[in-house]
Amino acid sequence: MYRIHLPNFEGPFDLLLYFIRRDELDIYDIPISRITEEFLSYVRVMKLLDLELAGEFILMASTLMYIKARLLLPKPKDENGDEIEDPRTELVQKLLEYKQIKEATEDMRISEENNLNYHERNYFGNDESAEVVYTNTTMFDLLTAFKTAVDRLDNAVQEHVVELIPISVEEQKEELVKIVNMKGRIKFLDFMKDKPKAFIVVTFLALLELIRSQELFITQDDLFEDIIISPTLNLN
Amino acid sequence: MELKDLPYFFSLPKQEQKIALEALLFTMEEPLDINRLMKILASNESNSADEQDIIEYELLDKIGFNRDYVRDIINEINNDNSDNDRPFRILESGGGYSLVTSRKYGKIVGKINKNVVRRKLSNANLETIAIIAYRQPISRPGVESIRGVNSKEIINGLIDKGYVRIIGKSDAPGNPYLYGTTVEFLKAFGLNTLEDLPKLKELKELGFTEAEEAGFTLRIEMEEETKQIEEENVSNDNEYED
Amino acid sequence: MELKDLPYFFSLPKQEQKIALEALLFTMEEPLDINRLMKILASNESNSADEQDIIEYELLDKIGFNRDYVRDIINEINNDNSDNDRPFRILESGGGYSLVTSRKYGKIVGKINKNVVRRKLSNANLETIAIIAYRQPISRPGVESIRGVNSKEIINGLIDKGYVRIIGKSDAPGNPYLYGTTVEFLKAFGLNTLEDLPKLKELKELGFTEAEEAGFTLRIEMEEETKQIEEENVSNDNEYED
Repeated sequence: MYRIHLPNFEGPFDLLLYFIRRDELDIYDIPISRITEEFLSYVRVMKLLDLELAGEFILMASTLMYIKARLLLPKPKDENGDEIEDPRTELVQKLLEYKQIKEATEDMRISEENNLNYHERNYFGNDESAEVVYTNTTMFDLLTAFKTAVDRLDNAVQEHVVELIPISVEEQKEELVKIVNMKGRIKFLDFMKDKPKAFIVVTFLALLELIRSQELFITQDDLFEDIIISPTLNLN
Repeated sequence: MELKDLPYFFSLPKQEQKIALEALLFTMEEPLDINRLMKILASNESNSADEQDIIEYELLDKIGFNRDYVRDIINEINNDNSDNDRPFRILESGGGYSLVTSRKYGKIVGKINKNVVRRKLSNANLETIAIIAYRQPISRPGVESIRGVNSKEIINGLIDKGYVRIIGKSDAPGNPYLYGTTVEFLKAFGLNTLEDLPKLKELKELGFTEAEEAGFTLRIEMEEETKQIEEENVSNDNEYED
Repeated sequence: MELKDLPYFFSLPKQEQKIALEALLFTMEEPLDINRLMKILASNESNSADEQDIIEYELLDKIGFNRDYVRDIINEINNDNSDNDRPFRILESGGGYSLVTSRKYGKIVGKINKNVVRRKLSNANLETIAIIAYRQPISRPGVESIRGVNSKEIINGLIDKGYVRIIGKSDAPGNPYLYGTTVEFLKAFGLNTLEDLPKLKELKELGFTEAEEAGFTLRIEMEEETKQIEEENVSNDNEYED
């Protein structure tokens, strides 16, 4: 039996920051291929362990693959002949913003700890002799109080609600195999284009499973912008 | 039989027990009667005050930790505080013990502060007024079926505060009063009319899921009930207006 | 010009001023900021704190009764209470001064009555409250774009805990609610105002230029983290200072 320790990352940014720190990477010059590889293997491990895989991780995986693909192309220029910005820029900014908050969170954890044992007085009796002004009387306070009451009412029977995606991974696996076998090969990004998020997530999950079970095969031509999905060559 | 562990409170040195008890009453949300207080003090890390059957009162009693012991401690706290001119006392009233200012300092504080008191409505108050606002006219059993707890005191308190009034009687068994909100309520919450209350649709954005449906059902039921009541109680309605 | 009457509070002997101020804060449900506190203390029987124009601050200042005097009294109260192992302290947090339990007795009370114990926020909660604190007013999509994950449940949970509230609506498509932090949040984190939040690091400073400890496997890192937490818990246990 293996004992596997997987840190519980708050989200895809958290995981990426972990890789960047661990491997001492330059956040302003992220080696996209390498980090995409790392990220995908983490996602695969989560999947293998049957951990609940949040859609956000899959979305980040496709974002990384997209950036990777764009970086492989000759740098496009705008009408003035200037190079259009690095496709990694937006990701880097998001990572920095997240890191900024994450570091602030550490300070807040300490303040929380330091103040945990200061307790207020909670019972003030019913002395209404003085003129009283209530300070928490806004429409939103009311709304929130009502929500809390009704939520609690239903709490006993309320179960964890999972958002239903209209297609299942199983269905999408069959569909993918069918399409790939029919067309011979498909381009990943083309296939995902303009599709709703849920579709992309499910398709990606299906694809990962198919790759793992070696029913499909992905290649990436360095000169090409997209990942190519093709049927596994039957060597027999 | 032996006590497995002495409850944390009773394991403290006597002097710390006194200070801790004063601090405990400071943090309480309501007066504590001697039974409830005893339950809390006798509970252990392993059994909370609500698992009372596990609490070994008899064994505690044998080693002198009983109600009289706690009452004595309370007297000692009051004597100490009096001797040292401390401003707080433990008072038994309103159904139990609570920490209040001493008479002397209560009077002094009264002279220093003659101003408008700024308070917050407690969650229980806010919740109850919200339910009445959204579901009016609603009876006390109606409010209680949503809150899940007895709400008599809270509703009466809200009537005293001027936010709630009786607007009729239900024809349900026992003919309970029906409550609604007042103009004072609208003013306090910055609303012009009840129409300005945030709509259920907005509640949805706040994360209503299953609960929302429960809310809807309730509301529909209430609306039907209301219509009936309105028809029957037009005359009643006027009796209760100020 | 002469002061007609010394305000009642300042006419008391110093020792009584201290006790009276502690008792005054005991009766307040909301933190009192220094301005409001000064107004109340400087008001006379003939003029309440809300008639501030009548209060002769300048004349009071001349005889040494100013804000610094009041701040000094508060420090003295805290020192006295600490020296005499009293369970209360005056804390400046959540927008002003309020009376709270000392850390030592707060901890003891928490052991006696587990209901008093505030639970520490999870990482996800802390991260989200940090985003809301620093970026308020911010909508849910705004929070999610920084965290990179759906944050509906977390935000609703923080509202239930009383740390976050809706403070308005955005003009963005769909008019999402805008969230901000509450006084409860400030209190829980020992902040007097939002300006007391530690400054965020400049984005420039955030690069991973310095060689951070690397080469640990996932496993080692996790185990160290656990050990650290355990050690912290142990040391906290003995930490009884205020």
